[in-house]
Amino acid sequence: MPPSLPPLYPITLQHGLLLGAALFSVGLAGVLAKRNAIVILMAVEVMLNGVNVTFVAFAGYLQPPVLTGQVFAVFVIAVAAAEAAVGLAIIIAIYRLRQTVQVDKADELRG
Amino acid sequence: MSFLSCPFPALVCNPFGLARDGIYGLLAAIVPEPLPTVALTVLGIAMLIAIIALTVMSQVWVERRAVAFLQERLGPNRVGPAGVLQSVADVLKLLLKEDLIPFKADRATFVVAPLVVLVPSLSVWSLIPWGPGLAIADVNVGILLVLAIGSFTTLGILAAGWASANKYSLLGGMRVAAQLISYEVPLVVSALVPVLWAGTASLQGIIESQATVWNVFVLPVGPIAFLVFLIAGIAEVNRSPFDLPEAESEIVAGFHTEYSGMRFALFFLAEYSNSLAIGALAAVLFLGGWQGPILPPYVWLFFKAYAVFLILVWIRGTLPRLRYDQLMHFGWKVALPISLVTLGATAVLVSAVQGTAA
Amino acid sequence: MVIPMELLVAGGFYTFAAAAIAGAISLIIARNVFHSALFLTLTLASAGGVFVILGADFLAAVQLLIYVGAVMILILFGLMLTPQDVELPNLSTPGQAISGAIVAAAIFVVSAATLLSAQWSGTAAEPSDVATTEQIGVSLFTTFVLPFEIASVLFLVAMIGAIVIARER
Amino acid sequence: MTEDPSAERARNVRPIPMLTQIGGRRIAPEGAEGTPEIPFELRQNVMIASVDRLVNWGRKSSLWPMAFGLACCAIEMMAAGAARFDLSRFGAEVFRPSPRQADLMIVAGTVTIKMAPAVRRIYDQMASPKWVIAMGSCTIAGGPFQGSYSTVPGIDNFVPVDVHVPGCPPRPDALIWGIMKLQEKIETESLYRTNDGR
Repeated sequence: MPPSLPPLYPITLQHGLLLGAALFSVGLAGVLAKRNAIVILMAVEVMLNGVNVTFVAFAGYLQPPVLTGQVFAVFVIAVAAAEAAVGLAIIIAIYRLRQTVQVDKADELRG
Repeated sequence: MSFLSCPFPALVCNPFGLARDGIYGLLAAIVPEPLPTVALTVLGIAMLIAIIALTVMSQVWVERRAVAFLQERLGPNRVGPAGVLQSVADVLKLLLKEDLIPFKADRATFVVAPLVVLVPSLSVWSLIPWGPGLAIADVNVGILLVLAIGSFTTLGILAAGWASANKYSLLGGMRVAAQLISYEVPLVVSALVPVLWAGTASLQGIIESQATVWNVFVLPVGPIAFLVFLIAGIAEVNRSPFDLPEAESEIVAGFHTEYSGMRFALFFLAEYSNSLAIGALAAVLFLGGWQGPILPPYVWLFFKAYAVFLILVWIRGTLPRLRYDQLMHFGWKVALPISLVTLGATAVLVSAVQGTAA
Repeated sequence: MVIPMELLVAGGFYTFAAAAIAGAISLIIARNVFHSALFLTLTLASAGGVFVILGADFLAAVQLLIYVGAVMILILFGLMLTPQDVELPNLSTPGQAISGAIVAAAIFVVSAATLLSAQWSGTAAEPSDVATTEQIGVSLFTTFVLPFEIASVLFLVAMIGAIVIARER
Repeated sequence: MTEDPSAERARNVRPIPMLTQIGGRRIAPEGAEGTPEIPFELRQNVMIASVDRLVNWGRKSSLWPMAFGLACCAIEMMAAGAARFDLSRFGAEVFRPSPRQADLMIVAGTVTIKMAPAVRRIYDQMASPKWVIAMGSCTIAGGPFQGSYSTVPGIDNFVPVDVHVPGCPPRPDALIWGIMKLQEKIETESLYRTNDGR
């Protein structure tokens, strides 16, 4: 049975989930297709945002209202900030070492 | 909508109330329900922008006269009585000046960047309450949203510095980024002190919690938090002595080196609007907001915001510019620990007060 | 005739959602890394707007404050510290790019099909409209106090780690 | 009818030849050569006159100078901005570090041959409308260094100067006089015809 698309309005849970999935997939495409480490980091942020949208959608539509989803989104944002800091530090260290931020140039550990 | 501390008829407390009701009645007769509300909101925003633009023009004149006074000069006094039309002349001239876009510049970013700076600095005003119930939007995370919108400015400045394809612009943009990251943290942390005190993050709630005593007089944390907020606020709006991003003795004009004419005027407008917004925010958080005797509330808020702006002008006319490492040192090693300790002390105080009350 | 409020809400949702997805796609397509970063800002800010519509106003403010105010600035900073080769193609080899797009599209189709066909029980017709700040604060310090502490320690570790890694030797 | 004092100024404006052809193709009708005669009364009555007056008022009241001091005259320029003489009375104390935002280049001091390209470059980087004041004898004609191997004999060799302020160095009040002269000159400009031919 093919899934039926939700009507345009009112906005329901499915709309939020679809947006989350779309953001996640676009971010994933970016991670897989780009070679610049900083852009990959940005695409990861987009993926995390897709996850956040999903969390928030669940928290918003759950009956009776429970805010667990939003609390988790707060944690995701916090971890994303930490990840960006460490990731950029690593990228800068790599740049100092090899004068490039292209990920396929940093392949010394490959056998 | 309650007019708690306003001793006047509602018309004086909320001068737009009557007009608002009239326009609303008119519109509601013609168009269906959400549209009149939307139209009124748009109208309110337009009026607010006009008021802010006029205020900025007055600020420029006041600043030039005040700095002249501090330096024992006269200041602009040739156009209009005491030079009050000086800003009008400036605006007229800047409007008609040639609009240069450097050949190597990134055109789209170069054009968009001033707007990215200006739009948030104007949107902040939609959240600031001018009186009881007199705000375009009263959200319950008001203070967080104001600070969040304010941080967009950094992005615009960074983009402007990068898009200009000029070494000095880029350096200015980098300085803005480093400076704002350093001072955003003390700003937010010291702004949380009144939030703890009021038990709400809504700007109206914070103002109403100061009905008996202003937060700045709540000893011992109030004055310290206010001071940290003010210093971090000056750094946030890049005004002297923290105007390193546009330090002309080092990096020409910083991020707006390549901007001429109206685009430069937009940066100018945003900077002054931000200065007044920091004043209004300081008034809301620490100086009782629109509360005050005799005069209507919006006059009080305007007075307080302008008074804080005058303090900023005074500091600008008094202190020399800081060196870059001094700025960083102060932000991370002085302002941040002080604001954190203040926040902790406030938390302890609040729980002690609540404990005795319960 | 009365325009229902849901239509305005829906209009807001679609505007923000379209902006978010357009920003994310432009992020990948853009040749210039700086443009990618600006598009990422668009995506993040639009996601903040979606949060508001889904009834998470506190989270929207946090999203703007942390992502736009801190993470984006950090990324742009990193961008400027590592001069980019404009000449080099930013995309991977065509094969890798195409296969990446196919994988992403497949994941999107599968997850969309799943979430559309699933029967969601116990969900409301519209997002709950309660003040969230206080509840989030309370649950952070009661139910989720352990994750909260772990996150704090993670922050500390990340901060020290970033300083150690990026420090000039 | 009494003569308006600005009429004399308006008549003295250097006429700019009318643009009659572009790339060899005539765009103006036969016989339309040179500046068309506009009667004085008409100049006062058509709308562009009042727009011109407003625009010129804005431009002359807000002359932001380039911070561009080359030698000892710069000290006098600084004095002009300081407490005793106070350039800010004319709205001209906003010394802009970037040429993009400046309206007025005060070339204060000896211009050497090595510096000349920089002066010209700064002038080119300024946004129109722009004006130049040559301050001091060196800038005007080489001054005491005239004829030396290294000094430019007057900057009007490579930038169009609007006002010359003589003196070695000129006192701050002389510079302020120069700025007031420039303000008078700006008053005679028009949106469709500026004094520097643009």
